[in-house]
Amino acid sequence: MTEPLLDIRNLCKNFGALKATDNVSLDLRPGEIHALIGPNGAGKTTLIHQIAGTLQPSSGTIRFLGRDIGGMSMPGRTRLGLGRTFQISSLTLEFSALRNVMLALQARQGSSFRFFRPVMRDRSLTDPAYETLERVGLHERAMVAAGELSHGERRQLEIAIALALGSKAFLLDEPMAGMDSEGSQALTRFLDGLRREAPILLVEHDMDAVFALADRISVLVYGRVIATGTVEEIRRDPEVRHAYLGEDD
Amino acid sequence: MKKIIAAGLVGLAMGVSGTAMAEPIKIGMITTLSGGGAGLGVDVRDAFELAIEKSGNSEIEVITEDDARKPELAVQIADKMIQSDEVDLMTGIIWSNLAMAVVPSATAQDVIYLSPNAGPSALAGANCNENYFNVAYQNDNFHEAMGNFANKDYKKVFILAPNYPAGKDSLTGFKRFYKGELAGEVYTKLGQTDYAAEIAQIRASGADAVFFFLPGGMGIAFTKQYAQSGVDLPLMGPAFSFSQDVLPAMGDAALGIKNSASWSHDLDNEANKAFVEAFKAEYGRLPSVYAAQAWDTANLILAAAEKASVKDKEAFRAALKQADFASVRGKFSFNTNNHPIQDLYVREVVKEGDVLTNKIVEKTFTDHEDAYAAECKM
Amino acid sequence: MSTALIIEQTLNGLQFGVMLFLMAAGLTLIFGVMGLINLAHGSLYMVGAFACAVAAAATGSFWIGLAASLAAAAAAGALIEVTVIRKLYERDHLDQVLATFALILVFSEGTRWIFGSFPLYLNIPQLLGGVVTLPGGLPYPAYRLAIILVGLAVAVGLYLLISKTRLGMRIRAGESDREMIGALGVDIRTLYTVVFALGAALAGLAGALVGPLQSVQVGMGEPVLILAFVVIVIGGIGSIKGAFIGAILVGVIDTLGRFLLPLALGVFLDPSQAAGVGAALASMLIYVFMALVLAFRPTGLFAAGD
Amino acid sequence: MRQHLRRETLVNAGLAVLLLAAPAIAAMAGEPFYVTLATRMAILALAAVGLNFVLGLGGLVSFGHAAFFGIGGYAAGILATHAFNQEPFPFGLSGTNQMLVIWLAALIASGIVALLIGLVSLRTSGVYFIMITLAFAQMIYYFAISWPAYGGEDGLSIYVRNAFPGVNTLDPLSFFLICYVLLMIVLAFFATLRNSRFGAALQAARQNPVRLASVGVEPFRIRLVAFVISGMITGLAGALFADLNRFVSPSMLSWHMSGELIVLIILGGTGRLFGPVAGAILYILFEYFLGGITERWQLFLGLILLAVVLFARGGLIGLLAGKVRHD
Repeated sequence: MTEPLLDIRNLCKNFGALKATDNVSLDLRPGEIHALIGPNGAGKTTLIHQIAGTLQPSSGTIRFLGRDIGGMSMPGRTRLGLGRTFQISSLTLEFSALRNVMLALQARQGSSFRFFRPVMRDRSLTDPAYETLERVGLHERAMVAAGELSHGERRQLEIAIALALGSKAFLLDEPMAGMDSEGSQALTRFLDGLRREAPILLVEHDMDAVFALADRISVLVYGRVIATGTVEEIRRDPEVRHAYLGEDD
Repeated sequence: MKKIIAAGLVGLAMGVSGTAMAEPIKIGMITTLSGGGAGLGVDVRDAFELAIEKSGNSEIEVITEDDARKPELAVQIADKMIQSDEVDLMTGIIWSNLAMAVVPSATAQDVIYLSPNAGPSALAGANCNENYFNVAYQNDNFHEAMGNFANKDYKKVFILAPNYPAGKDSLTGFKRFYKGELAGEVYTKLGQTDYAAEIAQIRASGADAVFFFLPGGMGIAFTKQYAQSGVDLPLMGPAFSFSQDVLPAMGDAALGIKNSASWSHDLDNEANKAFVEAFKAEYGRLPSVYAAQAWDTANLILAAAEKASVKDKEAFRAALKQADFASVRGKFSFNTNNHPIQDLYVREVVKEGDVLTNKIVEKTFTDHEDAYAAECKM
Repeated sequence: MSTALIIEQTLNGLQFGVMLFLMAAGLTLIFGVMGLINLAHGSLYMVGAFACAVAAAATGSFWIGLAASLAAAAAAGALIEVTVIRKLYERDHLDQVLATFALILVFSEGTRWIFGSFPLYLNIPQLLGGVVTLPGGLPYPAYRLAIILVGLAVAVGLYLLISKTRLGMRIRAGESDREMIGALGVDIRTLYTVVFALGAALAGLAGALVGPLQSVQVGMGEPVLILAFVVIVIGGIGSIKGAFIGAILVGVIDTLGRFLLPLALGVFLDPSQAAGVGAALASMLIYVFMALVLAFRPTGLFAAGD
Repeated sequence: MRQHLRRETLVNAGLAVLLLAAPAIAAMAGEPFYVTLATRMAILALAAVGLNFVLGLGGLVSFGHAAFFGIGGYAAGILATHAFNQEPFPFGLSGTNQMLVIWLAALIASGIVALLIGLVSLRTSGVYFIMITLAFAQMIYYFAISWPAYGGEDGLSIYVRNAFPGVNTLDPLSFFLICYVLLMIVLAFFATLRNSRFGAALQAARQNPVRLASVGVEPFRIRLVAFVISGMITGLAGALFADLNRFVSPSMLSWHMSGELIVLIILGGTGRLFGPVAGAILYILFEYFLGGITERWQLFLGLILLAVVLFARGGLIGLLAGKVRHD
């Protein structure tokens, strides 16, 4: 068994008396898609926030690539190779799709303090950005402002940005949300190939996609992981069926 | 309409007597007509225009512009008046900081400037200029007069001014002549509106009198708050805080306060009586000390214009320097630095009928000169 | 330096703070409910002072003046809310700053047009003219004591209004969720006008109360406006409680700083210099305090959400 | 959409030519005052372009840019005064009347202050940022008023306008040209920076700071650098303004000045390259012509500003050239 890239141990986050994250431990191994599911309000997004660095955990450790990243800022974690997408699309809306991706590329190149050369004439940004858009199938919309893209297209753009960052692991927060079935199927196929590039921690409500993609599934209820296992194990787990799938048998 | 006809008649009369070398003179007046402190500028403009009108000299053209009390705007207007309107003389500025912005560059361009109010020390000493005539006072003068007066009755005075150059000059001027002990020396924030803390300090200081210089709204606020505070030490200050424009806003709180000035409306001379009369008739209010100074400035120009052509700068400056006009202040002459030598009075705020005004108590300086004249090499 | 003097100065600071609170409360209320940054709040303060002075001069009664000031400021507030402010709620702060900056120009020059450039007369009412002797033999002006009491009463009143009444419930709903109160069936437009007029009336009240102490003139609202902003930023924008605590802090720090700094410096410098330098430092003190607060708490002491 | 882009370029070129031609004609017609008026426009435009780096590109509403304007002005005034009086500074430094040295000093001084103010202010956002920048400017304003060494509230006169190699700066047109050329250089810099990687990051920080951080760039650092650049340019304008007026005073530091700079940008069109230029031309014309007609000009200025905010949000450039176009 290979060393996990992302290793979360005993993570807790309290909002006053509320335990939003209750002693969560989970990991992400190379080449896998690890899905995180749970009912609304189970604390999935809170957990993602802590991993990405927008929220400070109350206790516990987060290790990425063998390093403790608990005290690192969000930009620091991104630079280390932790790429995330947002539950609600978060783009620079006035910029074209292409420039959104270019922004990620320039960040990856670590060169935002260049004041003179026009970005649009910088082949080291435009070419790879266009290629990345091509990969997610958005190249025909490259020059359209992000604000004018459809909902599904924005999700695609989010993925393109995460790709452009050359991330070593992805945190995808509900990438299928609001997509039509055709869109989700296309994205499912795309993510299926993506896992070979970098493992994915996937938060998703679309169960068809989860069951089709996930190597492992963790179920989060009231801030606690009640089960972790393969698709089959989770399907069979009585506690999960009871608490989450709502089946009483 | 009536005004114009009257002026025309006077003009006709003057014309018949055939005095003036009727030659066009263009005067640029930059003064504060909007924003804070506009009341002072309005008085200066009104008195100046009235004096020109009464003289009947129809060859004089006055271009008046509002500086809104902004130095940059004053500079811009000065540039326009000099470069575009090509004025011969300039006047009107109320505030020292605006004078400092305009006067050095105007006089350097060989335009004669006559100050109807401000007299910063920076322009009275080493940086004096032959094109700069101060018809009002050097900034320290009124404070010096109060310092001199305080020696008579008081041994321990508490002194107070805003923390800016004119405030510091004020307390320096007071201390130059005051011989007694100081109960305290306090600088307040410029534009401060609440003086409870300072009044508490005065109460605790064991002073026997208070001298303060707080122009405009600051003085009104201080005087009202002082009157309500139950502290009953005598107040004194320069006339700026007790001139006719602010007294109505202070009300009875100002009664009995001693203040120093070069002029008062009850000063007993013919020119003054005519001035006060004319001003009241025209505008329906009592003139302030600023109005008096502006009136004198206009009359000084009129007098000089009869002796020399304004196009001959050398001769016109000489004519101005003689100060051969009937000043509402009685005696008036120029020192070597073109600043006034004049008597200074202490006045008291009194009520005449329903109107608050000032009454002369005594003359504290005769032929007073400013402290900087010796530094002026002119 | 006696203890009595320090107590008196603290009282002065308190009174100054309470006065600032009246300004800041309206400002922070308007921001909290409508998300609007209103630079013209100082103009409403001026309207209150002028209305009080004019009405008091006409009738001879300060109390009628006080009522007039509340009415005039609330009316002026409602008027600009309906004509201008209403269009700004959905705009960014930049547009709000600019539009209300423009309103200052209009109010100031308009007032000067009507009332002229000379300051108006307004004196304290006979009833409060004297000096009260506080426990410990400290003499203190009755009028200033009255201001402290009015300010505290307004603070309590606002607290009750917001926590106990129907209007207060709607205001709180508006603060937390603007769309929800529409869903509750409340007429938001009317609610906003009422809240704005209430804030304006508070500013007018402050102007009328301060008028007898200061000079009633054009431009009187600007220095106090900037102080009020300092107060609400320190307290946390949108929080009435923050405004109250911020106002008291600013009032006391400013007053004691003016008084103590020159004394402290007098140890090293000659008295005249110490007075000058001390005053210079004192005038910067509250801004330094604000910078310190924001450096450690970027959304103020009691942030109610930006 | 391309058309809009081209139309804006045309409008910009028109403004640039207008601002150059008007004073040239005035100078030939023997009306030096209009040259002075145009110089004022160029300098205020320059100051506002400085502000536009943070306001237009970075979306940071600084209500304290008068601080940098005043510091640049005082750098010029203090150096010139020392040169005039031949008083050396401590550490063997001396005053100077060379504009090039003065500009450098103004850039450095305002840059340092911008760095310090930025370090604290940029931790906050929204209204807090507006207010804390205002507070810092007020702090410097009160310091300048009460600091006696360089005139306090009375300000500081520069008796002779400072010198520029090979140019007679006392000639109004020559001085105008110096200011005009600087304005054009800075505008070119603005256009370049806007399209650069830094510009992209700065604009992203305005549109969506969380996104910028999530791709691994700290918005704080980007904003801080922009704030320093912005302060330096406004400081440079301050130095020129001091030379234009031959005078510096704390009123350059007052909050009205900060407000005016914002007004210039919005009047011209927020986020536009030539917005500040259009705004400065309009504002000075209002001030001059309205001021000539009525003492109540500020009332009408206020009404005009209200109309612009409520009904003509794109400002003058928006009116002439249509909506902003991004790529």
